[in-house]
Amino acid sequence: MMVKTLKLPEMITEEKLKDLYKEMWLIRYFDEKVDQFFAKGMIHGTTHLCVGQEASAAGSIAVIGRKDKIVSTHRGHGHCISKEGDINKMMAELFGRETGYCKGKGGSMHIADVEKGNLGANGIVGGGLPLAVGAALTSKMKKEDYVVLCFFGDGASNEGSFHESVNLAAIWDLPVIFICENNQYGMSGPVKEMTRVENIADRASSYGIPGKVVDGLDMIEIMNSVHEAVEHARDGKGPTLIEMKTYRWKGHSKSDAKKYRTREEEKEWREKDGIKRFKETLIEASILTEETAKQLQDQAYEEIEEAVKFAENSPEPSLDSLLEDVYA
Amino acid sequence: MMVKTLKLPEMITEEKLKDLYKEMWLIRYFDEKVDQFFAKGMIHGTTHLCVGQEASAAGSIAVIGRKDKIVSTHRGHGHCISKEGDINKMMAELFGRETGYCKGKGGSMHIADVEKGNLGANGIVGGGLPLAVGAALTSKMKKEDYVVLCFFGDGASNEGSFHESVNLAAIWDLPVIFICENNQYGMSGPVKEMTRVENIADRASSYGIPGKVVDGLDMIEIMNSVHEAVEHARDGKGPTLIEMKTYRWKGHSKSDAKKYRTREEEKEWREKDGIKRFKETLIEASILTEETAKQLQDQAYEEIEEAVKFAENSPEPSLDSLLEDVYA
Amino acid sequence: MTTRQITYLEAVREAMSLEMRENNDVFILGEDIGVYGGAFGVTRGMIEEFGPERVRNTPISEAAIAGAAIGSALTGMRPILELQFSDFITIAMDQMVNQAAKTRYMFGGKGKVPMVLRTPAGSGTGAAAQHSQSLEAWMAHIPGLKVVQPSTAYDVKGLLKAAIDDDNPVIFYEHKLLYRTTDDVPEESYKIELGKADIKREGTDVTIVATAIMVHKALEAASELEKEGISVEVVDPRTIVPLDKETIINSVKKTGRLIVVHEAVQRGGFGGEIVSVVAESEAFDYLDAPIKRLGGKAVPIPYNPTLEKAAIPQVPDIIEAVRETVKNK
Amino acid sequence: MTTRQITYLEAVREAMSLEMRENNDVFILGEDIGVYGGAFGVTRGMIEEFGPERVRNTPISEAAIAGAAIGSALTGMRPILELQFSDFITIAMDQMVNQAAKTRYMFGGKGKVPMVLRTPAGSGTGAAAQHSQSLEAWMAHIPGLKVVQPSTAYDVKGLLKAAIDDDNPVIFYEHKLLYRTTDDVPEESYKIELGKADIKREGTDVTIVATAIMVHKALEAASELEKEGISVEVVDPRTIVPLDKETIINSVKKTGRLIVVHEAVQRGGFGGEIVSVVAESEAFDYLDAPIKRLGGKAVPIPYNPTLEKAAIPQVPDIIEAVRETVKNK
Ligand SMILES: Cc1ncc(C[n+]2csc(CCOP(=O)(O)OP(=O)(O)O)c2C)c(N)n1
Ligand SMILES: Cc1ncc(C[n+]2csc(CCOP(=O)(O)OP(=O)(O)O)c2C)c(N)n1
Ligand SMILES: [Mg+2]
Ligand SMILES: [Mg+2]
Repeated sequence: MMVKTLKLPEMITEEKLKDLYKEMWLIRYFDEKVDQFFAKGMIHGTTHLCVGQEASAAGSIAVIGRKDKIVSTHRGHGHCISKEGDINKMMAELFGRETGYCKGKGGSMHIADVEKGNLGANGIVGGGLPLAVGAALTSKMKKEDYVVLCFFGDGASNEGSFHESVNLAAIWDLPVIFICENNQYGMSGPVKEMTRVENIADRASSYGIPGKVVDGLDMIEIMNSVHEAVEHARDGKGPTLIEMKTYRWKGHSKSDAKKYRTREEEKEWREKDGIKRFKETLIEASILTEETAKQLQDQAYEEIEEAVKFAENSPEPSLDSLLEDVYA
Repeated sequence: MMVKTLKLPEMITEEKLKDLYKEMWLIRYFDEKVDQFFAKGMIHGTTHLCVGQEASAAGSIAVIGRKDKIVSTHRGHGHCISKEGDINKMMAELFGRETGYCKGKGGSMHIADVEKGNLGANGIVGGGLPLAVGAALTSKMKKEDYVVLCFFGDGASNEGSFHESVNLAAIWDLPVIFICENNQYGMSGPVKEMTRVENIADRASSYGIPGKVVDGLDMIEIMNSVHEAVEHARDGKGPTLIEMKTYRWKGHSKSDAKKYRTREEEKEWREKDGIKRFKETLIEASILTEETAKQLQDQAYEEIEEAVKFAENSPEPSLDSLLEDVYA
Repeated sequence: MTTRQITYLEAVREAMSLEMRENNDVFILGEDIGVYGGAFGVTRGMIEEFGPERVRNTPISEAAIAGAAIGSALTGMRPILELQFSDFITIAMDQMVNQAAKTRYMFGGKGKVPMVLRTPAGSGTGAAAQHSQSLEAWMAHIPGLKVVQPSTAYDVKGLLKAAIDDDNPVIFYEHKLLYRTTDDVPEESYKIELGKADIKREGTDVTIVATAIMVHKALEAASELEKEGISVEVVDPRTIVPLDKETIINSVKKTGRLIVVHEAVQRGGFGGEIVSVVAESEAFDYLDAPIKRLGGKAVPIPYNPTLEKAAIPQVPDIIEAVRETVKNK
Repeated sequence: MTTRQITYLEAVREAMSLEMRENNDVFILGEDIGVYGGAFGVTRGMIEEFGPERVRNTPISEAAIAGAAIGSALTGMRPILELQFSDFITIAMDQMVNQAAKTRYMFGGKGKVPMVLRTPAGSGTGAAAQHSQSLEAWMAHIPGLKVVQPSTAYDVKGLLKAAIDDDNPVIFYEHKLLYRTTDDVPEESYKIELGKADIKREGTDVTIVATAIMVHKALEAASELEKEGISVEVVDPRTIVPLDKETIINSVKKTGRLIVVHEAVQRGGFGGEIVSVVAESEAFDYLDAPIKRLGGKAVPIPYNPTLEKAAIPQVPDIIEAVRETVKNK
């Protein structure tokens, strides 16, 4: 059913909106779970949680299709889930199991689902942008007509790779949408101290492409803006730079005393919770009721619990696998 | 004597204007000479000539002082000469002699004069920008109050190092003036195809700093613009990005059929010759006469001839020197 | 097969052109490779045949163009990236090392990156410290990359085809001073498997393992030494990753003596790997003299031509090293 | 001298703080080194003491911050650059290799670049392929750079002072898993000359040259092997450039056997250099067994902790290698 009361891209049906609501909870519960496991020392390594940032992942990816691709970041669980990621494989990967996305070799920072068009998280800040350009180049050269959503952070926008990549995509009119998830900080560096510009999106003018600032907690605005950029790209007009103002609720990674920000600031942002807001919008538009909302949220919780069981019951990789997969 | 009829920064006296006129000829004759030697195979390696671009070097450096510094490029003979470079040592370096700036170890792309504040040409496109930021950081931290003029090309403005460096200088309010000598091409890549922006200077907005487009063949405009940027920097307000529209008359380097541009275009630009224009301005302002102009030009020619003699009569470096100077 | 003499440079171009005619997924990107023909003229004429979509002039953005190659390879193309000078890998290092080389492994065996990074290496042109390096040892240290160093036009053509056909990122080093050298090269397409050394000259007294331009210097030295009755075997690994250990070890077992020669700085160069492979092998027991390496001096490449030559091994150095190695023969 | 037990991490901080108190030209720059205290907490508390001018938080711009360090060094400062993970040198490579290392030589002996790039290296934290590498061999290959790999808190403090005092660019590798290890360290400032190896344990049957964390694994192996009556000498070069060849060669002449152990990937690792230095030296004639290297497997570092450990040499591997080497003793 098409959505009447909300101005939305055509492909966003009422069913899709409900799915998205659940998806946002999947993302949140996934990362909450991961947080607990890390705290308990049950997961090895490090991780970067996107609790609080669910909207930019879910809303952006909602408006692209199966053949379209995404390039993700170190804070990539949400992107992966939204790009039809398999939460069992994701959780298993975090547990380092053979059934994980990367057979336990990659961990949080390297989860990818090439078949589904997720070209992977990336441990290198800014490392994904050049790859997104390449993927978009294939689309153009092979006339495959897919677009690439390239996610990166505010911190990444100060890497040289950002500059080179956006410029290259611009001059070649490539179908990439550069999506800066500006959560106000790098690891600890506040975006306000790390650049002199008001908005990262203002940098679009350096490349002669459109730039947009979007409320990264407003699903409706996100979907419409990304959709517009996608259409622009499909028309052969090249990239758009979209900045989504958002916030990460948790620390940067495993251990973070969050000394670089105040508890008040955290509270303010938490109150703007994108999931809550989306729920209110959907209820107002009579797409959800409190009850169905609760059901979807509970389903999400259940699925994450299942994923944990799947992961826990999965085997460790064999030692032999160490030497495999280096070369194709 | 102060210059009355021309609006110019205070330190630009009539004497200085005459010196500058001669300096422009020094640059041109130097590079014309080098061109001949290369053509004859008398100089080894490669070189990048700035014939046609004299004004941006001479005009920019005219408005800074002895304690101020410059960072140059592969097309750096002009910058070096303008920063009180010793043409004997320069020519000797090109001949690979022991008396050269680098004792014959550097060649054209590595001429530097650290004592005079020339932190060196650079063989890496975009390689100098981060160094300029560092030099400016010293100025700020040690309160040495010098500014750094950082030259680079239009092509270099697509390197990641450009982006990172300008941003870093901006957020730290460092006294660097980024001067893009836009001569319309990289090696062969036309700036119009390599970016979608009209002016490289427009990129200043990505860093929250002033950007200016300057006629790179107009000495008066160059001096005034750079002077203003220098004052801005000395006031602790940080960097400026200045773009000078100019043109290289010769090919990119030793061998270049110049297939990427038309002879008509070359002719048009040659007609806008910055030296000729400066002469006309100075004659109009009664600072030069045709006669004194001719004298200065001839003196420049003589000095270059002397430099050639110096170079030719200089000894080759000893073989022992090969292993010296790696570590301090 | 019809063969004719063509240059090393022409062999590069021919190999690329043949593949591009065969396979639409193959394309080239790089700085000034269009009408300019590339800094060394390797791609001259190619944009005329293949057009600007398949011979893509890029901005001076080494990180992005490397990434563009990798990303396009990961999604189905087979790009050839021309990096103008091999020294500029310093700017594309993250993309090549942290992305291209590791993607497949990190993804648990999914995805592949079939690309070739072609780049001119070496000194001898007077381009000084930032344009004359031989940095192949860096790349050889990275699991996931393959590294090729052809020494003749014949090898270029066959190895470049193999590199383009390979499903992994391959670094293909072209030596600037070899571009103008000629060789008998078949007109048809052919392939030389990566990982097969070539014995460029057989001999019995000493094995010289030499790479790239040093193969030619070693051969020259060998001809000289023949007059003194010293029989030198010259082994050209052709690819250092994969390395044909077997051919090297067998040669040393035969001759009992080993000299490794490369242009790259000796300290930390790939020569150490070759020495170690032999010292760790059964060939150790056959060694009749200490192994020797000849590599570049521990200096940046200087500009002055005399110093520039002195910075890397030359024929007389090789001759002397051989004489010393065989002195108690 | 008053000594007390402090950690390797504290030794880094203490060495920096002492120098910064002494010399206003010394300052630190890097990502998140301010209130956050750096990714590993090394600079924790320093911004409080020295202020944000001398403990400079930077944007995530590795090329520019490396260049800023170099440029400031060239003009009179003595910067310490904290690179958050040593893998990110891939982004600062041009600045370190083509600029910092070569400036003085290219300029004909003018200018100097007194800077230290400190960076955590190595695997063992589960951070996977892009955050666990040991790339010191790259840097050791470049004339103009010095390369330090301390293994104990005591060495850290003395070597870091030497590095800060040095007028050349020094790459100072800190091993992540050693940060929490403790050692007796004097309170006062002291200096350990770069280029002096340390015999961490004397022995007579076999020499193990080990670097960084492998020093500890070699010592553990040595204790085990002592029980079997095998006497192991453990040499810690501490700095690989300059390399104390003499100490290594003398040790091998004494024991007649050599094993080189490092965490970095064996193929193309610095172990090849050490092997070659010995194989080319007079120690060659003293060798009673083939030399052995133990290095990382030719794979990117995997995430799973069991695989991660298996990717690099462990104590049992060293024990086994020693047993094999001495078997015909
Ligand atoms: C090249 C590089 N530099 C530094 C890091 C360490 N690091 C990991 S995430 C991060 C912060 C990134 O900030 P941002 O891009 O804003 O993303 P966010 O973490 O806020 O999502 C840093 C500094 C890295 N992984 N890669
Ligand atoms: C990193 C790097 N990439 C490529 C080159 C080869 N190269 C030397 S000069 C040049 C063109 C530079 O263009 P621009 O910055 O506009 O300066 P111009 O030569 O026009 O003065 C190129 C591509 C290089 N030296 N360094
Ligand atoms: Mg952020
Ligand atoms: Mg230009």
